[in-house]
Amino acid sequence: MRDTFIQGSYLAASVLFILGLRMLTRPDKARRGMQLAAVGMLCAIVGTLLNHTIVDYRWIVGGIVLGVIIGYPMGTRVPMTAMPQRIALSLTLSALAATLVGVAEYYTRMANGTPPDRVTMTALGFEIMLGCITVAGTIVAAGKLQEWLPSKPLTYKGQNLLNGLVFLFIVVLLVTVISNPTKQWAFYTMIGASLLFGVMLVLPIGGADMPVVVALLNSYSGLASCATGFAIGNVILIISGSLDGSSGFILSVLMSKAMNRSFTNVLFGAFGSEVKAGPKSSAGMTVHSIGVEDAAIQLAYAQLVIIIPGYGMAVAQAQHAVRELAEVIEKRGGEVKFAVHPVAGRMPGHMNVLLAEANVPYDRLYEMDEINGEFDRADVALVIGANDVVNPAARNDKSSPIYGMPILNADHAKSVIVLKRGMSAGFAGIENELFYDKKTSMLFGDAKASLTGLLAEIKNV
Amino acid sequence: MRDTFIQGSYLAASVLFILGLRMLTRPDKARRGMQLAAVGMLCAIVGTLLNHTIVDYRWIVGGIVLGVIIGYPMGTRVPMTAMPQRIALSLTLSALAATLVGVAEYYTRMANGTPPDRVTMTALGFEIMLGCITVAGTIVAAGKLQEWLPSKPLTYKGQNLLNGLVFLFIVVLLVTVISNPTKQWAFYTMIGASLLFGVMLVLPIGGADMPVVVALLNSYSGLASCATGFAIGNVILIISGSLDGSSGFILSVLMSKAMNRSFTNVLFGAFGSEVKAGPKSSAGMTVHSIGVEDAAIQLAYAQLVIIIPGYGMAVAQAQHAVRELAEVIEKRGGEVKFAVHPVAGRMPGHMNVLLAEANVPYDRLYEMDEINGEFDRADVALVIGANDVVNPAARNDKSSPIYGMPILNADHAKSVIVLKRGMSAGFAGIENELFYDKKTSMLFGDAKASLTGLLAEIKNV
Amino acid sequence: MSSQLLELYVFVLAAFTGYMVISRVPALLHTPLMAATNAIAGISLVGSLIAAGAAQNRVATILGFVAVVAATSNIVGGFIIVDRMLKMFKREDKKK
Amino acid sequence: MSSQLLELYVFVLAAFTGYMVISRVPALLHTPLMAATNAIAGISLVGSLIAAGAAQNRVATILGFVAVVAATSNIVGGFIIVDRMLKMFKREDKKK
Amino acid sequence: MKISVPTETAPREQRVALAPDSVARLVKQLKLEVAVQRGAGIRAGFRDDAYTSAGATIVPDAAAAFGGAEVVAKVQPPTADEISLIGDGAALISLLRPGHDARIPAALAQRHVTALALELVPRITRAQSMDVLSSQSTVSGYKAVLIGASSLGKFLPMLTTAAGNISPAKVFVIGAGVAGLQAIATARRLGGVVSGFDVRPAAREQVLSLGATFVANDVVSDSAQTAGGYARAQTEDEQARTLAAIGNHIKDMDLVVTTAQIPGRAAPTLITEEMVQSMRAGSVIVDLAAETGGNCALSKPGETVTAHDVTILAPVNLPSTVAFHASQMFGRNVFELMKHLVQDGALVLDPNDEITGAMMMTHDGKVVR
Amino acid sequence: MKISVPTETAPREQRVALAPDSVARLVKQLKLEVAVQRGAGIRAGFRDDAYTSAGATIVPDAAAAFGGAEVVAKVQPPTADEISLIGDGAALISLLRPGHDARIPAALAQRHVTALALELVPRITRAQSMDVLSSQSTVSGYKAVLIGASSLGKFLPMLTTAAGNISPAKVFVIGAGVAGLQAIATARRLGGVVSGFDVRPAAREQVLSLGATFVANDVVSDSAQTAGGYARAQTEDEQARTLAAIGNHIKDMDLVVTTAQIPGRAAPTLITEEMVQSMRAGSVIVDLAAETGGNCALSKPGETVTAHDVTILAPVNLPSTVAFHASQMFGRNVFELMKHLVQDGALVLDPNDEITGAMMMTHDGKVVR
Ligand SMILES: NC(=O)c1ccc[n+]([C@@H]2O[C@H](COP(=O)([O-])OP(=O)(O)OC[C@H]3O[C@@H](n4cnc5c(N)ncnc54)[C@H](OP(=O)(O)O)[C@@H]3O)[C@@H](O)[C@H]2O)c1
Ligand SMILES: NC(=O)c1ccc[n+]([C@@H]2O[C@H](COP(=O)([O-])OP(=O)(O)OC[C@H]3O[C@@H](n4cnc5c(N)ncnc54)[C@H](OP(=O)(O)O)[C@@H]3O)[C@@H](O)[C@H]2O)c1
Ligand SMILES: NC(=O)c1ccc[n+]([C@@H]2O[C@H](COP(=O)([O-])OP(=O)(O)OC[C@H]3O[C@@H](n4cnc5c(N)ncnc54)[C@H](O)[C@@H]3O)[C@@H](O)[C@H]2O)c1
Ligand SMILES: NC(=O)c1ccc[n+]([C@@H]2O[C@H](COP(=O)([O-])OP(=O)(O)OC[C@H]3O[C@@H](n4cnc5c(N)ncnc54)[C@H](O)[C@@H]3O)[C@@H](O)[C@H]2O)c1
Repeated sequence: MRDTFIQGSYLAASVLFILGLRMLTRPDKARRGMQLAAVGMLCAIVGTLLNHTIVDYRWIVGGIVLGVIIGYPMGTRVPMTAMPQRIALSLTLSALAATLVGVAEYYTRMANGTPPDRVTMTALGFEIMLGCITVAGTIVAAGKLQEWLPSKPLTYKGQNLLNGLVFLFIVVLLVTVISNPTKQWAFYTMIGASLLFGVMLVLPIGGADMPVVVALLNSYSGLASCATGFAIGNVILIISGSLDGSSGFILSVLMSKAMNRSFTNVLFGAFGSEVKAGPKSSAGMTVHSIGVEDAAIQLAYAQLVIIIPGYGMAVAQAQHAVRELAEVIEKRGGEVKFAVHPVAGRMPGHMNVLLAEANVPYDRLYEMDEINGEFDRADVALVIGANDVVNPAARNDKSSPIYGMPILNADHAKSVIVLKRGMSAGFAGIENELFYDKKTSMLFGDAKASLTGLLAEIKNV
Repeated sequence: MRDTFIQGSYLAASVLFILGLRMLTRPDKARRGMQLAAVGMLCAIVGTLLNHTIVDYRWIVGGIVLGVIIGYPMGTRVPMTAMPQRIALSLTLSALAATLVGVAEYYTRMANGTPPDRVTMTALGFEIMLGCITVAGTIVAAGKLQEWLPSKPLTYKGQNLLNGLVFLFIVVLLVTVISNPTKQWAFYTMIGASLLFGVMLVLPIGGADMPVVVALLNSYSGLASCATGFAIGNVILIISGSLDGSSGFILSVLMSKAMNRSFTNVLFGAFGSEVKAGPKSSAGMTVHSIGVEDAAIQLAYAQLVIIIPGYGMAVAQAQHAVRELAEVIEKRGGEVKFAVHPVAGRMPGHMNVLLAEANVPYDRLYEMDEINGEFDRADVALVIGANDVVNPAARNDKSSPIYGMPILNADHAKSVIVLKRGMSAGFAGIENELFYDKKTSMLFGDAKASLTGLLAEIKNV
Repeated sequence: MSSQLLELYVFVLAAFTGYMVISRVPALLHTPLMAATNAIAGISLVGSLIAAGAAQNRVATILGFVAVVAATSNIVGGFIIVDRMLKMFKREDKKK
Repeated sequence: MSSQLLELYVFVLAAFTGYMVISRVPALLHTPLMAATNAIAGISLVGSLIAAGAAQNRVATILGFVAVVAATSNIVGGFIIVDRMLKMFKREDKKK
Repeated sequence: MKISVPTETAPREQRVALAPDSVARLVKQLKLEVAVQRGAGIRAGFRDDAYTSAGATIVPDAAAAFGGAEVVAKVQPPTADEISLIGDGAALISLLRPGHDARIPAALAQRHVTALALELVPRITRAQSMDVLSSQSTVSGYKAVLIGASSLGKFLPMLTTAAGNISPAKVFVIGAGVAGLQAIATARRLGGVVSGFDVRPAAREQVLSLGATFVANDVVSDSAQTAGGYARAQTEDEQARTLAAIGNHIKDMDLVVTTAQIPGRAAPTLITEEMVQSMRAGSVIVDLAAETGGNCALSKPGETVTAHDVTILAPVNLPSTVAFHASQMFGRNVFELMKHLVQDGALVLDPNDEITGAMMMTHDGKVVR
Repeated sequence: MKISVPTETAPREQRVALAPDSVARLVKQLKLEVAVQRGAGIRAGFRDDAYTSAGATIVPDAAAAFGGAEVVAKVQPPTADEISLIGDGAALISLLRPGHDARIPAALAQRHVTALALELVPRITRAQSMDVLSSQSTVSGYKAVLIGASSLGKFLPMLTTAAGNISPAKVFVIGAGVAGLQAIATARRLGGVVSGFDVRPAAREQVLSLGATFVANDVVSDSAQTAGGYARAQTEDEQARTLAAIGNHIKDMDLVVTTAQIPGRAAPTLITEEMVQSMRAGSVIVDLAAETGGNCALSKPGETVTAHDVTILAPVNLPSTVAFHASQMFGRNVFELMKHLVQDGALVLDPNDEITGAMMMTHDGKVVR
């Protein structure tokens, strides 16, 4: 009966994890998904506590209480910006737990004089190896992200060779201990070697690629849990470990794609590669570039979008795509207004001809004076190939050639997305601070191509 | 060793089935997917043949040979139009196999004096029940599809009640035999009752809904295999049965959606519902209506699409959507031409104004004389709100008011998709045979809405 | 852990997999897909083979034999049909 | 059938499921998703609980205890963080 | 068989009855001989050599062009002098203004000419390609907007410029037949905010189908359309409601194009003097119905009137000002008609034919219509 | 402080220096008094009552309009008579044709008038809103296409009709400055197939950005553009290549609009008589550079010439024909200039100011430019 209950709770936990993960991939359901996963976790814990091998609850209660005391502030206090390193450290903890369980199991078996059989030993071996790599790797990753360690890639000659040798050594130890589980020296040496390897693995990777690495280590940690499951014959560990392992892997691939980095480069080529700085930066400021997917989500959920067309829209002949985008946003319930600056483009009425050609109704077009008050209310100011007409220098910088020209207050919007091919200046030939603003995201590429991408994405959001 | 091999082959089979099914959902990979699934099947068979409980291969070889002899012509000879009934019959066979295995297992255990334990008996019970329902149900379905049985829904008063009673009876028998597996009468009575229930289940459903029913029975048959797996402790049966069970179920839901039928209606409400005829038919001819998904696939894979805009495009103000569609098709590698009939629309040059407004380049527009020779080469003639200008009556029917007017040869294309709101006539007020042509599919709805749907779909193909 | 329970896990996970694999199919592929899952349902051949070959008793053997015939013909015919259906898209495949 | 083999099936199927579940995620959700899978990785608590509570020997118990602390703090902190991140979309959810 | 094309002599008529492309079709497809009077096409942009390379022969003068051909194709009705040049028993294809001047058919009948009036092509689908009213109305509708926009002191499109925002002009097209629809399309192209009005119910959807708005939905009635697709004259009550609707809407308009006609009657007066007075200074009205009396009370055919600071244009024979394309379409209509008339190389003039019969004004020495 | 607006007296000038909307801004935002001569706006479509409701006072005659105001705003340069009416020491804002007729600045200086020439607004971003050349060129570009299309015997757009297929007209715009780009946009709107040409490299992308094609990419050179954004005169070799490119392309064109100008010099001759001869009969050329000598060798300012069957229009003062909007933009430019000149309610005429200084022709009794 008790066993049935345990298994039932495990089954429930597995199902909840799967459903939760699935929902977590949809912006509108992600929170529900997280809650399902949390409930699943609770099921799994309650089920485990009923396990008949557990006879003494004191340490458990103590551990859980202490864990909550440590974990709660970790969750609530960490500033949002420190999220990646927080996730890395969190991963350290779970990998540590898996490793320790493995060590405890091995130690107990050896102490009891019942060395594990080969299959179990294989599981234990992998568990320890993956766990240790993750522990060490995530600590280094967190250090780099927090800039305790230099976030630059640390490389030296012969690095790949050395790494290879250490890995080979670990494999030899693993084979040794599997073929003869009583060889304790091999087991414990492997722990050390794996820790070392974890450090060596992550050190050469640049800070910018860390999120991908963390996702990948996540996958390793999942596999370690999985191995624990095989070792102690626990199915929920196998399932969630396996889920974690595969989803973590896919996620790291997706992330590297989204960051425009080759996955294998991150893994291997990164050994020795340079961290690329963000696209050109001016006077120490950096721009925040964004992918179509993220931009699409921002637009999809915005209540008011103000579109600011400029000469770039004309060059890209993107007027039709702009109208389509506006239609799609409106169909989703958002409001779209077009802010037409008096000198946008290269001839009087340039934007008008194009927008009329694309059949944007006249009543959607707003003059500067009409619309400038509305930017504060706008969730997104979508700047399409405009530059000078949204340059705050016209307001602030007396020395600027455009000083005194009234501009569209794009910078008053809650967020700004700029579609441009690169960081070139506009007609006036001057830098635009707006592009370096914290709330501005640059979607680089020909405006028409970017819009086509946005259109495709927004339908999937 | 042998066991490892068997398990390896089963594992391989499971993986191949999953991958195969996944590929089968993508038009461009479907065939590969089918091949993978077939290889998976081979793996599973080879693995099974190595099973140490198999001691006598004579019957097996004989059975397989006979099976191939029967199956091969069934596969090659059946005309494409008889496909649904063929699938139904095929299903009968696999459900029959599952049922017979269950009976054999039960019989053997009883004969050996080792009645199955409760868990096994539960599995056996479900296997037999589901198997028998499927066998009987698929036979009736095939009969209806082939019109050996009346394809109309067969209904009578109190039908639901009677069905419920029979089902209750089966449940009682199932519980009986599970609680005491030696009650052979209950077991064999259940076979009869389940067969009866299968017949009663399908008889009241109309021929048009049969494909949904067959997909659902497919799911039952999968579950029966699954139960077999539980009964004889065979994991490949569990996995593929379960895959089949869930995918069959989802598929039947999707199919009923695609056919615009409520799924529960097909299952329950259909008891007593009438078969709906196709949308209005003229003089005994029926039109073939199509969904956006299918239309999107046809367009996505077409090499040459000729678009024929008519007054309906103007009414729907769908010109922009038309251009977008053309662009998407071209981006996928297809060729798109616009055939503009001299009197399309309601004023000279009506189509020109609209297409120019939508920025369709002039060199994509073809006059009637230029394009009429090309229809033979076109994979799809996409008629958007045009009617009179593609009416073959102008060629054939001397009594028609439009007799003698040259028309666009849409009917020469390999297939024709017509976007229209309903079956209303055009300006000339006359019926159009083209719409009843075998190769014509009607995509009903406002042209703009249909095109928007097509655009969304075609991106997912 | 009991293998029957593990089998239950296998069942649940496979069901999930089946569900997620199918969730998005263009209507054009409904029929081929149905035919293919149907052919896969021919997996009942596995049980049939065991029943036919275990040489337990005459009845079981005969039932097993019939089952083998039925399941085999389903598999063979089934895959051939799917293939025929899918061949119809082949011309179009190449174009892409 | 051996339960270790069945466990292997469970592993493979779960891996498939994980793969298919994730295959399409908007980049915006990458970080929350990573955090969430990470919190789920806290499942190693299950092993830790058993190690800590089985009272086998001092070493195992202490290791287990540490593992419980580590895993618990990961789970608790992890879910809280995911929740904080996802709350940021909440305002926008409502609008839809 | 020979068809000839004389030079048009009517004042300000720049068109020609056949353009070189139609000549080529007549020569190649119907195997006809084509004679073109020297310089007949030059004012429409067709030089003589274009005709010769299309297969025509150039004849030196009107006498040669009118005489000696089985068929004479003209744009404007022939003068008495010209009629006297036409060969006895020949056929004449031309606009003939039926009901306008009875002397012309009489003179034609006297010479045993079979005269086919192009105005009378029946409005059936099959005859659409012979319908010069349609083709020339297309030209008028287009050109009306161009001259209206040229006379207007405003931009049609909206412009946002450093020198302020130009709001788009409001264009109102009354009568949404062939010319009206083309006017709507052209004004929309130029960026105006366009509304349309007509009494026929089908016109409403057609106006909307060009992206314009329709005014006064409640005035249209099903019965307004006759079997031929034309409008009938309105009852007094209808007329009152129509005027009220137009009067209400027109105040705010910058450019008004009127095209309302009723076949065989004077065009309805739809814009009264009070309406003109209610309009803004600088507004423009283009009255395309001027030739049949005008839709605006103040319009004078062929003249530009300025009243109450509103400019009223009443152009006549607009198609002639787009002579190249107008001639090309006119010629194509004539060719299609010839294709209908010539059977196995011979001219068949059958008074019982649905199309030929409807067009025939004189035949066998008698005035038949 | 008072600004006054006299009625324009130049022949065919229909504009007015301030439209009511700018008057209202001057009154409300700058707290100025505005005096408008009776009937000054009527030819542009602004009635006197529109001015009074905008806050202006109506003065009966030119004497009252020119005298007694600190600032006089005009469109065309004043005549000697008018200059004599301007109050001593007042400011004049007007087009003044610098370098054209030295007597005008002399007369102005004599009366101690500070004359600001609107032609001289510097081409800097800040002064864009005061730039009447830009705003009036916008009008010219638009109108040029309208009159060109009206004179053409062809449709601009493509039409597929029962009377055959009308192929779209080919429009070629030479000089892609403000007027040229507007011409391109307008011709594209009307459905023409448009190509453009200019010697400045930036113009290429601008032409493409309007959906037109660019002719002869190889002729443009980076050095063709001066610092001010204007073109410089070409070298002989450049000139030859330009002519070859244009000559090659123009043969096939139906409507050509030329706008090429070089500040302070005669407009370059870009269309020679041979080129005109090579064009099809019925083609039309609109030469917007006529006032500075013309881009076409055959054009005569203000006249319509027909040569080699090609019609050559050389309109002068086109903006005046779109008087309503041209005045509105002109007035808005004047208002923006006044905003620049009036500081704390007082007129500041600083010869060292980047904008004011650049525009000043007379100041303190001296001709400064
Ligand atoms: N309206 C007039 O009458 C007139 C006349 C003359 C001058 N101007 C001047 O022109 C300027 C107009 O301002 P604006 O904001 O419209 O334009 P802008 O300041 O010239 O900026 C245009 C921007 O568009 C981007 N772009 C170009 N091609 C693109 C493409 N295919 N896809 C995406 N982006 C593209 C360029 O950046 P990347 O190269 O990095 O993509 C550039 O920064 C003002 O300075 C105004 O004074 C106006
Ligand atoms: N071009 C000219 O100059 C001119 C002038 C006068 C008359 N005509 C005549 O007009 C006809 C033109 O032929 P055509 O093929 O263009 O048009 P048509 O024969 O009039 O057919 C138009 C079709 O469009 C469909 N439709 C209407 N609104 C729609 C919408 N919102 N979405 C989708 N479909 C819609 C209608 O069917 P549903 O209602 O079922 O949707 C109708 O059957 C010819 O008979 C011609 O002789 C032409
Ligand atoms: N099927 C064919 O062959 C064919 C060919 C050409 C035209 N047509 C159709 O014939 C119809 C009329 O064509 P048309 O342009 O030669 O007509 P038209 O020139 O005689 O009249 C122009 C328009 O004025 C409208 N009108 C009349 N009295 C009015 C009033 N009091 N107020 C407002 N509007 C008024 C008419 O309804 C018509 O639309 C149209 O529907 C056209 O589509 C059919
Ligand atoms: N930033 C501003 O304030 C501002 C304001 C208005 C105009 N502009 C810019 O100034 C430039 C010129 O404007 P404009 O329209 O007043 O110029 P313009 O009227 O002096 O000349 C018209 C055009 O003719 C071209 N041209 C000269 N010689 C030519 C030749 N031989 N062949 C072909 N083309 C020739 C010029 O390049 C110019 O584009 C444009 O780039 C315009 O965008 C800037």
